Amino acid sequence: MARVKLTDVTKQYDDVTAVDEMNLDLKDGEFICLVGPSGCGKSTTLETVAGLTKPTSGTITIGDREVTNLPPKDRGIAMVFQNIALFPHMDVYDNISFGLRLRNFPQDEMDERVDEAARVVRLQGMLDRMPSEMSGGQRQRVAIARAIVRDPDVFLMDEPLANLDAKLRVNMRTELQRLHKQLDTTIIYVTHNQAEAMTMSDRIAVLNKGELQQIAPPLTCYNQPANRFVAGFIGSPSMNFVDATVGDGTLDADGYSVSFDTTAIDGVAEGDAVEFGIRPEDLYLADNSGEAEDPSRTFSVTTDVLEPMGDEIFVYLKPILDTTDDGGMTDFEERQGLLMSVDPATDIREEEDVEVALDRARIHLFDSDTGDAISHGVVADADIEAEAERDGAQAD
Amino acid sequence: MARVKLTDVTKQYDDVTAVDEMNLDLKDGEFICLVGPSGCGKSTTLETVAGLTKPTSGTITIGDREVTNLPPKDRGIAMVFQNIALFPHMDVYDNISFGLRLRNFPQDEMDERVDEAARVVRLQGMLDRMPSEMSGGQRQRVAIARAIVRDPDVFLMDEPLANLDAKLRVNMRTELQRLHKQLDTTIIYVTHNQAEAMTMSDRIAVLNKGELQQIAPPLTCYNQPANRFVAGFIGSPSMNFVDATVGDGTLDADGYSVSFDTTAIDGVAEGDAVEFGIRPEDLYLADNSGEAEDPSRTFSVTTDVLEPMGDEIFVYLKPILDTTDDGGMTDFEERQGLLMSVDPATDIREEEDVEVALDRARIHLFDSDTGDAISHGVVADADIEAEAERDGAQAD
Amino acid sequence: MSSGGDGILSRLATWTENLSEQAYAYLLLVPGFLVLLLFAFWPLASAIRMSFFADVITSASLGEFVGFQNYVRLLTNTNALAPAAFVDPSFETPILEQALFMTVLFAVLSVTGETLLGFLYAMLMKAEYKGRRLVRLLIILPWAIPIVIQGMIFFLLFRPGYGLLTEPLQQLGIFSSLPLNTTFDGFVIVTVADIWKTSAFMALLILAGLESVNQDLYEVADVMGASRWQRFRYITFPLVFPVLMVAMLFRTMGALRVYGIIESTTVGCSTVPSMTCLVTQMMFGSATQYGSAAAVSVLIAIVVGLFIMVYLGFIRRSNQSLGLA
Amino acid sequence: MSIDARNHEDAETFDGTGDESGGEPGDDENRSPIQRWADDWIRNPEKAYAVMLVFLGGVLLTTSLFPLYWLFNVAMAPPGQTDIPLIPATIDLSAFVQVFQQVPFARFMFNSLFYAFTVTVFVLLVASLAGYAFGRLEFRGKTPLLFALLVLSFFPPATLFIPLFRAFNQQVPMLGLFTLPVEIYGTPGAVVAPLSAFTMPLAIFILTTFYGQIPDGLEEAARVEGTTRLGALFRVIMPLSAPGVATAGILTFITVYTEFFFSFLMTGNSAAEWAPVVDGVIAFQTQYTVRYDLQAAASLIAIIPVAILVVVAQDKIISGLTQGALKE
Amino acid sequence: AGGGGGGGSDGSTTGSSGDEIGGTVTVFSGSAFVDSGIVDALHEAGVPDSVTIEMTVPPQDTGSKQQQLRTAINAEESDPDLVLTDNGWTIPFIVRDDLVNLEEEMDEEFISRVREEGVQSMIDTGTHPETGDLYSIPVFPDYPVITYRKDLLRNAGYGDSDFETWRSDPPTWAEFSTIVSEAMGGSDVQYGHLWQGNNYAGLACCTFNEFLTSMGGAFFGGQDNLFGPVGDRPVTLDSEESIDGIEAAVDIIHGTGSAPMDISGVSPQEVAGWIEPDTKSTFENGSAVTQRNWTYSIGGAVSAFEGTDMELGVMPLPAGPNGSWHAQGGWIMSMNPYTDNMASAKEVIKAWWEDSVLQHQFDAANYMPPKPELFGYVEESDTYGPYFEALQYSAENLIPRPTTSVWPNQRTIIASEVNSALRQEQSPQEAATAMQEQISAIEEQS
Ligand SMILES: Nc1ncnc2c1ncn2[C@@H]1O[C@H](COP(=O)(O)OP(=O)(O)OP(=O)(O)O)[C@@H](O)[C@H]1O
Ligand SMILES: Nc1ncnc2c1ncn2[C@@H]1O[C@H](COP(=O)(O)OP(=O)(O)OP(=O)(O)O)[C@@H](O)[C@H]1O
Ligand SMILES: [Mg+2]
Ligand SMILES: [Mg+2]
Repeated sequence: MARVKLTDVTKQYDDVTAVDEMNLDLKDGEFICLVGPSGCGKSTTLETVAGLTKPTSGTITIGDREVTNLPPKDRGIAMVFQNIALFPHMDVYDNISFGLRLRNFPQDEMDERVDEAARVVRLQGMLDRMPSEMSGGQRQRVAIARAIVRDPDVFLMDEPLANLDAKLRVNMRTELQRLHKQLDTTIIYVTHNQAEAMTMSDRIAVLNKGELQQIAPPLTCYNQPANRFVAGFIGSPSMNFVDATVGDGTLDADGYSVSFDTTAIDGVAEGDAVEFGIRPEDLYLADNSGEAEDPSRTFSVTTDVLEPMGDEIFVYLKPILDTTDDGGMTDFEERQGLLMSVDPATDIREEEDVEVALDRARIHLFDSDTGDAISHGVVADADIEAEAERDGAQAD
Repeated sequence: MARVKLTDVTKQYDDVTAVDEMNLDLKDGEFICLVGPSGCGKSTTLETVAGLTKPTSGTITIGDREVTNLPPKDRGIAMVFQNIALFPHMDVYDNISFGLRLRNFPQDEMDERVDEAARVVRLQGMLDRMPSEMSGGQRQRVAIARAIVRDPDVFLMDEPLANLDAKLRVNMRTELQRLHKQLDTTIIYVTHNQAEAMTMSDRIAVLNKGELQQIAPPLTCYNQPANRFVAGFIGSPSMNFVDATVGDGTLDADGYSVSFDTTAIDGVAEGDAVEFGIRPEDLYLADNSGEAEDPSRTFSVTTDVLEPMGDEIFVYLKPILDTTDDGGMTDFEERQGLLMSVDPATDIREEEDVEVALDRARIHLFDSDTGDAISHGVVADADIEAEAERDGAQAD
Repeated sequence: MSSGGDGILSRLATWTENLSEQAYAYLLLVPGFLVLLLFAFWPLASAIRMSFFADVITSASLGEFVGFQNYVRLLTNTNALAPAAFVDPSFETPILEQALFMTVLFAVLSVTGETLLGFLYAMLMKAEYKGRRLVRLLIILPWAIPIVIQGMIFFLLFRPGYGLLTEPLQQLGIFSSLPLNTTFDGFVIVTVADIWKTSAFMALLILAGLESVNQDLYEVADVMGASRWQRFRYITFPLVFPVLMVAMLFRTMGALRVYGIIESTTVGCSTVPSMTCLVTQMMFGSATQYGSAAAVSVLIAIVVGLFIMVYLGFIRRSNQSLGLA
Repeated sequence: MSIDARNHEDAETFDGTGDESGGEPGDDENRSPIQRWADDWIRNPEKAYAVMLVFLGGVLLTTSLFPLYWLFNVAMAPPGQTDIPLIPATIDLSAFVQVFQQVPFARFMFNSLFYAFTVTVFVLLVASLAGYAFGRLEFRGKTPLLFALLVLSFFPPATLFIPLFRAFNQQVPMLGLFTLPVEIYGTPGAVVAPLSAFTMPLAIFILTTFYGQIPDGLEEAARVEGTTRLGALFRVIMPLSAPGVATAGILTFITVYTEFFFSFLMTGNSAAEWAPVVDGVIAFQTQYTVRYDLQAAASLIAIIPVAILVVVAQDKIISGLTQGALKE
Repeated sequence: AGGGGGGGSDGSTTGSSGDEIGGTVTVFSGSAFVDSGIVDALHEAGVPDSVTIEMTVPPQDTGSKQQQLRTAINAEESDPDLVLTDNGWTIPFIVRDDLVNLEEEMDEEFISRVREEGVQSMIDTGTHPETGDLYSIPVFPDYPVITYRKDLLRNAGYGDSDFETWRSDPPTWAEFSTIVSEAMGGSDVQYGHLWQGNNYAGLACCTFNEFLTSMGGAFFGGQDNLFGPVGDRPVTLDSEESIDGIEAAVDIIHGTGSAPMDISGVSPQEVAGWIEPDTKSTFENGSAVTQRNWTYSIGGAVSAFEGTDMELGVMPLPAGPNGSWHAQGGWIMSMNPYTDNMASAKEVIKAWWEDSVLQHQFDAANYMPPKPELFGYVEESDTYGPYFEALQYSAENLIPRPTTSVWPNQRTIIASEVNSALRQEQSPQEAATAMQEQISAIEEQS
């Protein structure tokens, strides 16, 4: 339970800047998730907090102490490592109790704590196994138990649930949240799992190339991403991005345009090149467009692949202008196709022409150059009638 | 590109049966996902196929050859390991090209293939790094590249995408699928990620405690799970399970009952103890119950926690009979609460009384003792009027 | 222990924890290098100094300062008192009777033999089968035999008349009837004796290297289709390489300083004069030649140093880190 | 799962006790064992390989063990017999008893064991610190220091003897600065100190190599769990380098135990004066006679402690220690 | 030393304790002296009981002993107080003042007694070659003799009268080799004549020197120059006679007939690899007709032949044109100059020269007394009595060891060249030339 503060932390390897001028200020007892693409510096950030690597510059404060130069053992942290790092020469019990033994806990308290930790990670009855005799998930659970058995001020967890199956993951998630509440510990948690980041954290810190992109509560990141990168990174499947130009009260993409009130938004002017983003769930088939908060007019596209997920179906819509098809060598996304999610009960087939609308209230506008967000949601143009007319004309 | 067949494969460690009488028959070029809880024997199954471990009993056939006793190198397989296991003394290029060098590929073809593999896993420009200089996700991608660079008959992949962020994961997924189509290779793929299992595989094999539970196409597993275990395992968040008794044309749970036509289903009789399952997305707020295929009557519950995920909100409904609350020591699930997913736009708050209905067509019935599925979906009782009447009475 | 003591200890611990990596490294090196400084570096320096002073064969003291004269006489083979030629520039002395060449040849042969045999032994010690523990033990035992006894064994095997192997080998035309007195035969005997004894050293080190290779890597290689040889070539060898280099390095240094086995087999320094033979004879013989003895030591060090350079070159080239390259 | 496990199954089959799990029973009975083996090996090249290894090993072992056997033979021969037969005429173990009757051989052994043990413990400790610094830390002057270590071993130990002897015995000031306490000479200290210095470079190099190979992740985990850097060395790195530590230990122990030069010259000749075991062995030589039988018996007795050590240390050299520890 | 096994510890007290009788006197002796009762004999002969005498066992391999002593003295170590050294390598210690000049330290009367009573050649090896001062007291002399199998010679037609004659009038090398070969012919013994021809110190000082001298050759022009002066004496290894010496040694093995005497090859090739223990045990187990070895080998053979058909005879070494010559063996006693207990050590030296001690020494260890007047005691002994005459002849025809400070260097050259001639790797002429060249170089450099 301690405040954690990173001030201008930079970590440079020979030719790579793993962490770049990072500023983070975590409140006491906050649960923060670090997310970002592979190699963006998440693990390195944790390592600087843990004291395993010294930042090239910058300072780190835990509680009231500046710890930049303190050794890990004096920082009051526990850590789950991405590479698990079990002690191969110790059995599970010894691995879990290692930190306690270092602190000369009495045997019975040690037993008690280890049992409790083993229960949390569901490893009861495996305490005398060696790491080499366990499955990948079991090993990872030992690593978690090793961290939670102690009573640190700060937990650092690097992908702790990566090898666990969905169900156990959900369970562990709940257990970790409960622990967090119960112990009131500050937790920095690296995950690649959106659901974890969304549900567990008080705030999400999104990193890219060593730089902090946004730090905000999960829904803020989801609904008001600070820039195109965050928008694309948060949410699975990812937001659709479309290059567009601001017209006269319209947003003109290749093949379709959306009308909106240019004047209601600061920082866009006619002729600007912008990028707009729309999440798959904010695209609607014409039939359901009523569900949208502010449906745009529909336009027609052809379905490509369907991916039924059980609780929804992902529909890949062919790019409006499918100029090239070089055998899948470029992404769907790069080709400006759209991904839509629909209810599994929907009657839809591949290679079918459909009419779709998008929810104008959920359109995100980004600056084409900087990628910074300009606006989240646009409002319909004042001249609604005109649009309705045009809509009607189009529909015919 | 080869058929893979496991016949009665059992692998016993001293005191653990890691794989128990496993029978699998994979068609040429099939993409199969192995899923199951941590420690259920997935990796062990892969290892027996790879030849890294000899099954205690049973035979394995790849193509037309029985390979049970063949060494790995003669089996024509490539594998991505759960523990990644890069060669620490080789740089990325050498790690990836290792298998090619073993086969004395000419340098230029080797370069070409390595470049292509590096492109697929987005590691261009990192070919001369050493494993110790890479992030967790980067290492994993090297491991994948190392497997795909060769041209094996069978791919074995153990959690290949575990350390990747969501976006890269989706990209890699697409790339792997493309590779699969292009090379027409048989792939056995272990994953804990539901989305991967659902979207990539031709069939999913669900394992539990070393035993095969079901092997079927993804949607079959999702919609017609063979037993309670599969039902609970596939789908995230997990299906809700409720203990119930079969009444006279009703399914009586604690606090509410659903009417259905007992006679339409074989194997249930009045008075039977059954368990019924319903997925979160098949629960509806009274307002939206029209969206359900066959909505049941509504009943009132209180909301507990809300988990906004961005594209949906998970609503935890308090158990109808919340008899105990021992401080979160038992799961939500165990306490027979219900989880419902609703649209993010829904206006709902914690600790609110709501009316919900469930989709009768999506109810799964399981034998309480064996857990075997009895029926998927029930139909309304013949005496619809009577029900409607009763409904009306209740609604008042 | 009083709490005050604990306080000091913990303060000390904190102090060391906060040292920079550099300072911490130096701190760790202090105990070792202190011992080495007193009992190795200092006597070494004294000995080197000795090499620049004249021999006084009738006294334990040093003569006047003569610069490199001792070296010159050794390298030009003009020190009549030297028990054998260090090197004979005129090459009238047979190669095996010139200490330098004899020793180098010995080192090359014995280290090669020991490495090959050591690798085989190491494999044998590593593979799992019943009785492996016994085999490990048996392989190591020759190394545990005091050199005096080792010499005795080989002396008894090759002694004239009675030696078990003297006659058969003579009849095969390989050895003379007095192998211990013949330079070539004696050289072979000493080499074989050394290989016999010291292969265990190699084997032990290589085994330790083998054992610390992450076994998972072999699974990967197996699946990749590596044959046994390829597994060895691409995984075992490179991963054991650093250890192998350490082992070979030290064995080469040992072999280039060979002495005990020559005397203890009774082959003797006059039959097979190694470089260290010269040092010992000059230093401990009745006619003490401290200056020349020290000069030979320095020459030995130079020869060894040249060999080590070759090793370091290898290590550097193969991109393996020993910390040195 | 591991390579070893597979070999193990194979090896058991050679001992005739293994199960024939891979084979098809039934038709095995009516074929000759050789056919069965051949068949088995073709299907299972691992086995053929293992057999070859065992065979080769057998040949090697025989040649390498022959001298030991012969030593035993010598010990059985009557005193003064020069002609040692290949197979002893009689089993006569009296030499093994006489060894203890003629000289205080046990004390000689104790002396050497004491040296070996003290030096080994000291060297492992001190070399571990240095090995850790060299193997895992980056610092300026690393290469020169390592090289200085190597240079020490370039010189024949005899070179160092005279100065050391004077320092111990004549109070010649060390480094020109201070003299050693006179009490040291003639005590084990006069042997232990120089031998520690001579065995240390090898130990440092071995440990440097092994410590350097332990993945950082494990040390990091230990430090986060609350060890100091030094604590991580002793609790994680050393145990994980068990093969290396045990090897360095055995090598040091044996080197010191059989060391002749220094322990011989730095001590008196009698067992009570801390003379090493080698003194005990050569005590059976007089000017014109050698009791080969007693020397052989003494040598065989003298290697027993080493044998025990090897047996004990073997368990430390456990296979595949880092297995399952890390995702790399 | 005063403090027991310690070192030169008590520097300040050394002087005073050196003058007082008491403490411990350590004697670097040999296993034969340990537990031999000699300590009691010394006490009985006058060493005060306050002095503890300790006999220690140095490594008996001559080389190592020399090396250990050299180290101890170089290090100015106070232990041992007294050392027994081989008379063959003591002079280098003497000339370097590494031993106490007893002439200066001990009373004149004792020194002159030693000079009078002692075996002259032993006295010589303990005397400084230039000043003539006595540094070492003889402990026991050793003489080489030929032991032979009377039983075999009888079969070959020789009889007691021959045996009688040979005791004081040995046969020539030619005759001797004939006798041996005849005896061999009539029996199934494996070997004829055994001697020590290995490449070792003993070949240079002794066995080869015996051939050389009896054939009229010499290392340095003659017996007078054996102890120096180094550099100022002729090297005569390539003289005609010296080559004859090598040829004689070669012929007795190979019978090439190159030597002026007609010596047939009756020694096995193996002798070029053998030293004392080898020939001793071979002779004792009945595999050879004759053997050249030291005094102690008589005792060995006597007990080995006991209860067998074998009958032992002893004669001096065969003669060449220059007569029959025997290399001087034996040990002498000296004092460590760094001793811290000199007074007591002197008492030990004096007592050791007493008849009772020397007799005890002979009884307990078969070591000859170094006083000719005590030879009678030997003559009366059961073991040695019958062979006394031959021993006496040997003692009267001794060549001293050619010990100088450079002898250790020279002896390795001689041993190695002669040995290679014995193995016929080079001709006697070549060996002689090589020796001449290298020995001269050493002489010049010194
Ligand atoms: N070498 C071994 N000795 C003993 N038990 C083992 C060994 N290896 C695996 N097991 C056990 O066998 C069971 C199956 O392990 P396996 O690795 O196949 O699980 P998995 O399905 O891959 O799990 P995960 O998803 O956690 O990787 C586990 O309970 C594991 O503990
Ligand atoms: N020891 C090192 N030497 C050089 N570069 C390094 C080293 N360690 C990490 N890097 C680089 O620093 C960057 C950040 O690495 P880091 O491990 O923090 O990434 P990450 O965000 O944890 O990624 P992942 O999600 O893949 O684990 C990566 O590009 C990596 O290649
Ligand atoms: Mg990471
Ligand atoms: Mg697994």
